[in-house]
Amino acid sequence: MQTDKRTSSKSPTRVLTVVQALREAVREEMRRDERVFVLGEDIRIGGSFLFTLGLLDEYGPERVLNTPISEAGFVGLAIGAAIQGLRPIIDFQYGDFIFTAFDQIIQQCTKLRYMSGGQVSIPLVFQLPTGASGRGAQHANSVETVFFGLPGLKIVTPATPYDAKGLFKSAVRDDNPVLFCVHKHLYGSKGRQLAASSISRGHVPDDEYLVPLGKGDIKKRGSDITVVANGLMLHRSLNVAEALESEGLSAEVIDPRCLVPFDADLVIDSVIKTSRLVIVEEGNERGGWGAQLAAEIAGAAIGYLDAPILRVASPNVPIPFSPVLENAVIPDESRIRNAILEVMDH
Amino acid sequence: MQTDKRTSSKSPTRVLTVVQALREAVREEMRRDERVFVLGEDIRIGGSFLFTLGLLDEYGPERVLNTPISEAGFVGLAIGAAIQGLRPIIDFQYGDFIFTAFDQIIQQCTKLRYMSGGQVSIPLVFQLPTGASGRGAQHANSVETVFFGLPGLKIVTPATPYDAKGLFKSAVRDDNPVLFCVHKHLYGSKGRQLAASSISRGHVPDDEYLVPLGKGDIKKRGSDITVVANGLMLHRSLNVAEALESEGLSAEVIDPRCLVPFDADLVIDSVIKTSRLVIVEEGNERGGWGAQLAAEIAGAAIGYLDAPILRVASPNVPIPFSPVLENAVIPDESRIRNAILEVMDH
Amino acid sequence: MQVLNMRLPEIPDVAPLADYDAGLLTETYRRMVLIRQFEMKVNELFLQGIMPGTIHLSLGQEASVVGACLALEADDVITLTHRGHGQALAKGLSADALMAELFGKETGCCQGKGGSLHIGDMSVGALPAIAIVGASSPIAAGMAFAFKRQETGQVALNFFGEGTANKGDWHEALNLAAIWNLPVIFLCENNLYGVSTHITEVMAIEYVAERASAYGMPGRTIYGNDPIIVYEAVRTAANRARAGAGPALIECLTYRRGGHKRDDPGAYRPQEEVEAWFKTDPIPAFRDRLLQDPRFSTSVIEDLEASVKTAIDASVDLAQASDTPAVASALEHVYAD
Amino acid sequence: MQVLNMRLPEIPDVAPLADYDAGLLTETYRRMVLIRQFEMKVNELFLQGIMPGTIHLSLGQEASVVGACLALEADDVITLTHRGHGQALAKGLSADALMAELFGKETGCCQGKGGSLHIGDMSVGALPAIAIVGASSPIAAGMAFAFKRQETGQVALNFFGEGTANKGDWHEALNLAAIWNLPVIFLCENNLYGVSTHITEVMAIEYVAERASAYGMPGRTIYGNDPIIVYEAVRTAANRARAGAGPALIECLTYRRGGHKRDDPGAYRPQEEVEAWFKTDPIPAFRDRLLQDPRFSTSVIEDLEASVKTAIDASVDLAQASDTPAVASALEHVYAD
Ligand SMILES: Cc1ncc(C[n+]2csc(CCOP(=O)(O)OP(=O)(O)O)c2C)c(N)n1
Ligand SMILES: Cc1ncc(C[n+]2csc(CCOP(=O)(O)OP(=O)(O)O)c2C)c(N)n1
Ligand SMILES: [Mg+2]
Ligand SMILES: [Mg+2]
Repeated sequence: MQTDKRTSSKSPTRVLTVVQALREAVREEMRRDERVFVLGEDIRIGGSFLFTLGLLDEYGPERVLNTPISEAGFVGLAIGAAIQGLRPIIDFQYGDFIFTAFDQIIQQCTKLRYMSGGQVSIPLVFQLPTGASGRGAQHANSVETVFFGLPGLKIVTPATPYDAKGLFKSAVRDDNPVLFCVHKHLYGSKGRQLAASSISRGHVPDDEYLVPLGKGDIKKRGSDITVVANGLMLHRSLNVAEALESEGLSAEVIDPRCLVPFDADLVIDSVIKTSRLVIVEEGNERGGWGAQLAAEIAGAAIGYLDAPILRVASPNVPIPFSPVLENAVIPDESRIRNAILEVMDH
Repeated sequence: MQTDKRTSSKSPTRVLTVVQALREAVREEMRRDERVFVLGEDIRIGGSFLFTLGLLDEYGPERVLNTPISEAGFVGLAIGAAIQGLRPIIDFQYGDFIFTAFDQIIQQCTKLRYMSGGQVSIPLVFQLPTGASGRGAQHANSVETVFFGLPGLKIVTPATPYDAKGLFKSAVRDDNPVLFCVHKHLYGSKGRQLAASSISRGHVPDDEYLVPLGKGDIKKRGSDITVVANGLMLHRSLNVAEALESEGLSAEVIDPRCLVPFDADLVIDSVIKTSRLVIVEEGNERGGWGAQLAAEIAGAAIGYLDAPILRVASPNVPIPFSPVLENAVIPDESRIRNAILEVMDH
Repeated sequence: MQVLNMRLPEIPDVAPLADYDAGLLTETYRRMVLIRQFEMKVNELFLQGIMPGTIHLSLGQEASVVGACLALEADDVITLTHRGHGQALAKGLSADALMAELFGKETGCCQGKGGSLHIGDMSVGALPAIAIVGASSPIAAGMAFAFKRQETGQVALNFFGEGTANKGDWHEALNLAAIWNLPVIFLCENNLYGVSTHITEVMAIEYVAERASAYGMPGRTIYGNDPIIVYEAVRTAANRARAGAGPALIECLTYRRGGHKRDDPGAYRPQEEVEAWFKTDPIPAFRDRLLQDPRFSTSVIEDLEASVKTAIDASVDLAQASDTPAVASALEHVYAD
Repeated sequence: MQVLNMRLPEIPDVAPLADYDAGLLTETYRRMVLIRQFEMKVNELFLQGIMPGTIHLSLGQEASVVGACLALEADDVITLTHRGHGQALAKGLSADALMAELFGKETGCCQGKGGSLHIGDMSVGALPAIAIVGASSPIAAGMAFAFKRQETGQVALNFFGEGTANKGDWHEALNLAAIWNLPVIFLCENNLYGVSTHITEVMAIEYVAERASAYGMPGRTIYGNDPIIVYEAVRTAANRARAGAGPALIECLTYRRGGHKRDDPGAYRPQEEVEAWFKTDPIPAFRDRLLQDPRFSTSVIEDLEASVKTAIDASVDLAQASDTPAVASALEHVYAD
C-alpha cells in the first residue's frame, strides 16, 4: 500500500510516523517564532499521543505548560493570550474533552473577531486526537464532525506524515483558530510508546516545507468513480481502491485534508470526469461533512452524476466498547468496497 | 396567510400564541404527572419568553426551581434526577447558553443509556429559544443545527401554536432527551410582555391532543415543487408559496416539525411527485439539517429529480447585530422566492 | 423556599478628598455623569422605539466601574459584561462610537456588527464585550498571561456580576490565575441580583469574595458606591499584580437602579431594599463630597454636567446621521487573512 | 517552575477494631482484597495482550473506596470515575459481570457496550461510570435531588480525584448541592496526581477540602488508607445528609501503586514519596490490624484470600467463555421506546 506522499522537492526524505512528523513541525515553528507556546494536560511528559515528547527539554517550562484539568479555563486563557499577541497551541489528551470547553469555541473563539468588526485575531491551534480506538463511547467522538458547521474555524484532518507536518506548520502560521484533528490510530504511538503501524508511516522531506490549508489532494488517480475520504478512512479507501484496480475498476481517491475550508472544486472536477461519487467518513452518517459535500454536489454538479451519491459512515449511534461492536460500527473495507460496487452497478 | 393548523377533532378552538399554547402544554403535563418539574434561570417570574409565567403559583417552589447561573451544573443535575425517576423540563433563557453545558449533553445525556446497555433512561426536555432576533451573534445561534448530528437526542422545531402544544406534550411523555427549539420570533412575547405577532398566533383545540414526534406535516399542498422549511422559515416559505400560487406556480410546503427523527419519507413522496426540491433553514448553510436532507435525497431519490436541489440558508458567518446586516444574512422571502424560481427554471 | 435576606447597604466612613488630585476627582465625576446621562438617553431612545436591539443598563453602578477603570493605566485591559456601557465609558471608549454601535451604524466601535452586548475598543483597552456569563474570566486571565510572558507590565481586569461566580468558567479562571500568578483583577459588581434572582437563593455563603481563599488568592468585599474606595482597592491590587504578586478578587457592593434589562420593572425587589439602596446613589453622593472640597464650586460642576449633556446629544445626532453598514460587510471579518 | 512539595503520608492513630462488628470488618477486608486481586489479574491479562481497551488501576486506593461504600446502604447510589473498578467492586458489583465487561462480552454488566471506562450496575447502586472528569458531580447531585424530592432517604456519593476539583462542572455541582441542601457526599480520592501532574502544580491551596467553605458546605481531609477512618467519616456525612442537613465534602489522602494507566510507569513521582506511601499500603496494614484482634486468625484470613482468588479465576474463565455481543446490538439502546 502506498499511502505516503513523496514531495515534489528535491530534498531527500526519511520515513517518519505521523507523530514524529508533527513533533518536527511544532519544534520548527517554536524555533522560528518565540510567540508560539504549547499548553495542555501532562504535556511535560509528552502528552497522551507523544506529540510534546522532548519539548520541555528544548523550550523550557515557560513555553511548555502543564495545565490543571480545566478545559474551558485554558481554552479561554489561550484565546486571551492569542488576542494579546501570543500564538498558543493547545494539546488535548483526547479531542473528546474539548466539549467541556465548547462555549469558549463556538461563542468566543469563533465570534470575537467578527463581533468586534475585525479588532482582534485569534491564532490558536488545537491538537486533537479524534475517532474511535477501543476505549468506549466517551473517547470515540469524531470531533471534526461536531465542529464542522461553525463559521470562523478551520478544520484539518491529515492522514499521512507528509501532510501532517506541512499542514501543522501552516496551521501555526495561520491567524485563525484551527482544529487539527488526527485520528488516534494514525499517530504511531501506543500509550507512552512509539509503535508505528504501517498506516502511520510515510516519507517526509528533510527540507522544510508547508502544505497550504484548504487544498485537497488526489491520493490515487482514477477514471471510473470518485471516492472522497479522510483520516483513517482514507487508508481504508485506498486499500479498497488498490484492490479494485487489479479487478479492472479505476477509482480516484481524494483526501480533502481540510474540512474547512473544503476543496470542493477538486471533487467537482473529479466527479465531472467520473460521474460517480462515494464519500467515506468515520463520523455518524447524520450531519457530517459527507452530507454537506453530497448536498453541494446535488446542488452544483447534479447534472454530471450517473448514479446516486453514496455515503459510507458510522450509523447514528454512540461508539460501543466491545471490539466486535466497534468494528461493526466504524466503516471497514468491505462496506467501502460494497458502496463503490453498488454505485458502479447503477 | 394561513399558518395555523386546525385540528381534525370536533373540539372547538381558540386562537393562542405559541407561548400560550406551550404554557397550556406544560401545565397539563404537570397536572397529569407529578414527576414532572421545571428548572431554569428566573423561571419563577416567568422566564425570558414567558414560558413559565404563572407556574410557580400553580405548582409551588418544589416543582418550579430558580437555578443559579450554572448551566452545566443544572443540566447534569436534571440528568441525574431523570435517571432516578423524575421528569425534568429545563427552561433556557436563550438556547444559546446551552453550549456551556455541551459536554453534559453530547457525552452524558445522549450516551449513558447506550454505554450502560440500556440500564438507564433520561426523560428530559430542553425548552430552547433559538435563532436570530436582533441581539447580536452570541444570542442568535440556530441551536438545533449544532445538535443535529448527535445520536440519542430528539430535536423538535415547531412553527405553530397547534404543533407547539401537541409536540411539547409528546416531548414530556417521551423517555428520551428532547431539544425543543422554538424560534425567538415565534413565542409571541416581547420581553416581559405578551405581544403576539401574526406568525405566533393560531388555532388550538380546547380538548387535549398530542402531536407525535417524528411526523412531518404538509402545510400547503402543491404539485410543481417541494419546499421543506421549519420554524420561522416555514412562515416565510408559506408566504412565498401563497404568493406564487396566484402566479400559477403550485408549491408543496412541508414542515418537518422534528429534525430528529426526521420524516424523510414525507419529503421523498413529495419529491417523487414534484421532481423539484428547495430546502429552507435559518442556520448556516454548512452542515445543517438541510445538507443532510439534500444528501439523503441525492442518495435515495436522485432519479426522481429534474433539477439541482437548492438550499436557502444563512451564509457561513456569525450573525451580525445591525438590523440591516442581520436581515441580509437570515433568509428572507425574496431569497426563498428566487431559489424556487431558479429550480423551476431548470 | 426563598427567604430574602435583605442586605441593606452600610456606608463606610470615607477618607477626605483633599488627598486626591483635582484632575482625578474631576475625571471621576465626569465619567460617572457621562455614564448616567448616556444611559438615561439610551433608555429614552429605546422607549421611543428608535434604538434597536436589547440593552442592560448599569445605572446606579457608576462608582464601581469608574473607580476601577481610573485605577488602571491606559494600556491596561478590561473585559466587559452584558452590562457594559458603563464599563466601556469608564475605560475611555468614545461616547460617539458607543452610541453609533448601539444604533448598528458603520461608525460604531464594532462597525455595527457587535451591538450593545459586544461593544468594545481595543485601542482604549476594552476587549469587545462577552455576553455569555463567566466566559470572559478565562479570557481575561489569558490576556494577563500574555502580559506576564511579554513582560509588558500591563494588568487585565475582569468585570463580572455576583451571579457569575456560580459558573464553571469563572472557577477555572480563578484557579489558573492563582497557580500561574497572573496579573489579573477579578472585579465583581455585586448588585445582589442576577436578573430576578437574589444572591441568597443561589449561594450559601454571604460574599463572593469568600471564594477567593478556595484558590489561594486575596479577596476583599468593599462598598461599591463610592468611587474612591473602589479606586484604592483596585490600585492596590494592580500594584500588587504588576509587582508579580498575582491576582486578586475584589467585590464591590452596589445596586441597579432599574431592572435587569430595559423591559424588566424589577418588581421582584422588596421595597425596603430598593429604598435603602437608592439613597446611596453614587452620583449625588460624590457630587456632595466634591462640593465640600474648596477646589470645587457648583458652577464648575454644573458646567461639567452641561458639557456632558451636550456631548451626548451630539453623539445621538452623529449616530443617527451615520450610514448603516454596507450589506457586503456581513461577510467580512469571519477569518483573518 | 514546578517545585514538588512532597506530601508524605502521616498515619493517624486509629481506634481499636474491637468496637466494630466482625462481619463488617471481614467484609471490609474481603472487598479490599477482591479489588487488589481483581486488578492484579486484570493487569496481568492486559500485559499478556488478552484484554482489550484501556484500564486505569486503583491499586493502593482500596481502603478509601471500600470504607466509603460500606458506610452506605445498599440502595444508596455512587458515581464512578475512570478509575472505577475498585469503586464498583466496593459497592457490590459482581466480579463476574465486571470481568466480562472488560472483555467486551455480552455477559458484561453493560452487555459489552461500556468497557472499563463505563462499568456500572444500577441494581447495586453503581451508576455506569463517567470518564469525563468532573461531569459526574452534577449528575450525582441530581440523583440526590430526586431522592430528596421523593423522600426515599437515599444518599448519592460522588467519587472524584483531586485533579477533578479544578473542573467547572464540579464547582457548579457543589454549589447546587449546597443551596438545595441535597443528600450527596462528594468524596475525593486525593492520590496527589492527576496523570503526571502533582496537586501543587495545579492548586495554590493545600487541600481540596478547603474549597468546601466556598460553598457553605462542611469539608474534611482524612487519611484515606485506613478503611475504618473513611467509613466513619462517610457514615457521619451520610447520616447528616439523610437527616436533611445537606451535602459534605470528604477528602481521602491516598496513593496509586502504579501509574495513571496501564502504560504509564509513573516515573514522574519522586522516589522518596513513592517509598513513603508504599509503606502505607492499606491491605497489609489492615490485615495486621485484623490479626491483632482476637476474633481473626491467620487461617481465617488466608481462607478468605484464597476464596477471593478462586472467584476471580472463575470470573476470568467465565468472561473468556462468554459470547461477544451480537453485532445487531450495536444499534440498540440509543433511544428508549
Ligand atoms: C451562560 C449564561 N447563562 C445565562 C445568561 C443570561 N443572563 C444574562 S445576564 C444574567 C444575570 C447575570 O447576573 P450577574 O452576574 O449578577 O450580573 P448583573 O446582570 O447583575 O450585572 C443572565 C442569567 C447568559 N448571558 N449566559
Ligand atoms: C474533562 C477531561 N479532561 C481530561 C481527561 C483525561 N483524564 C482522565 S483521568 C485524568 C486525571 C484525573 O485526575 P484525578 O481527578 O486526580 O483522578 P485520578 O486519575 O488521580 O484518580 C485526566 C486528565 C478527562 N477524562 N476528562
Ligand atoms: Mg448581579
Ligand atoms: Mg488524582
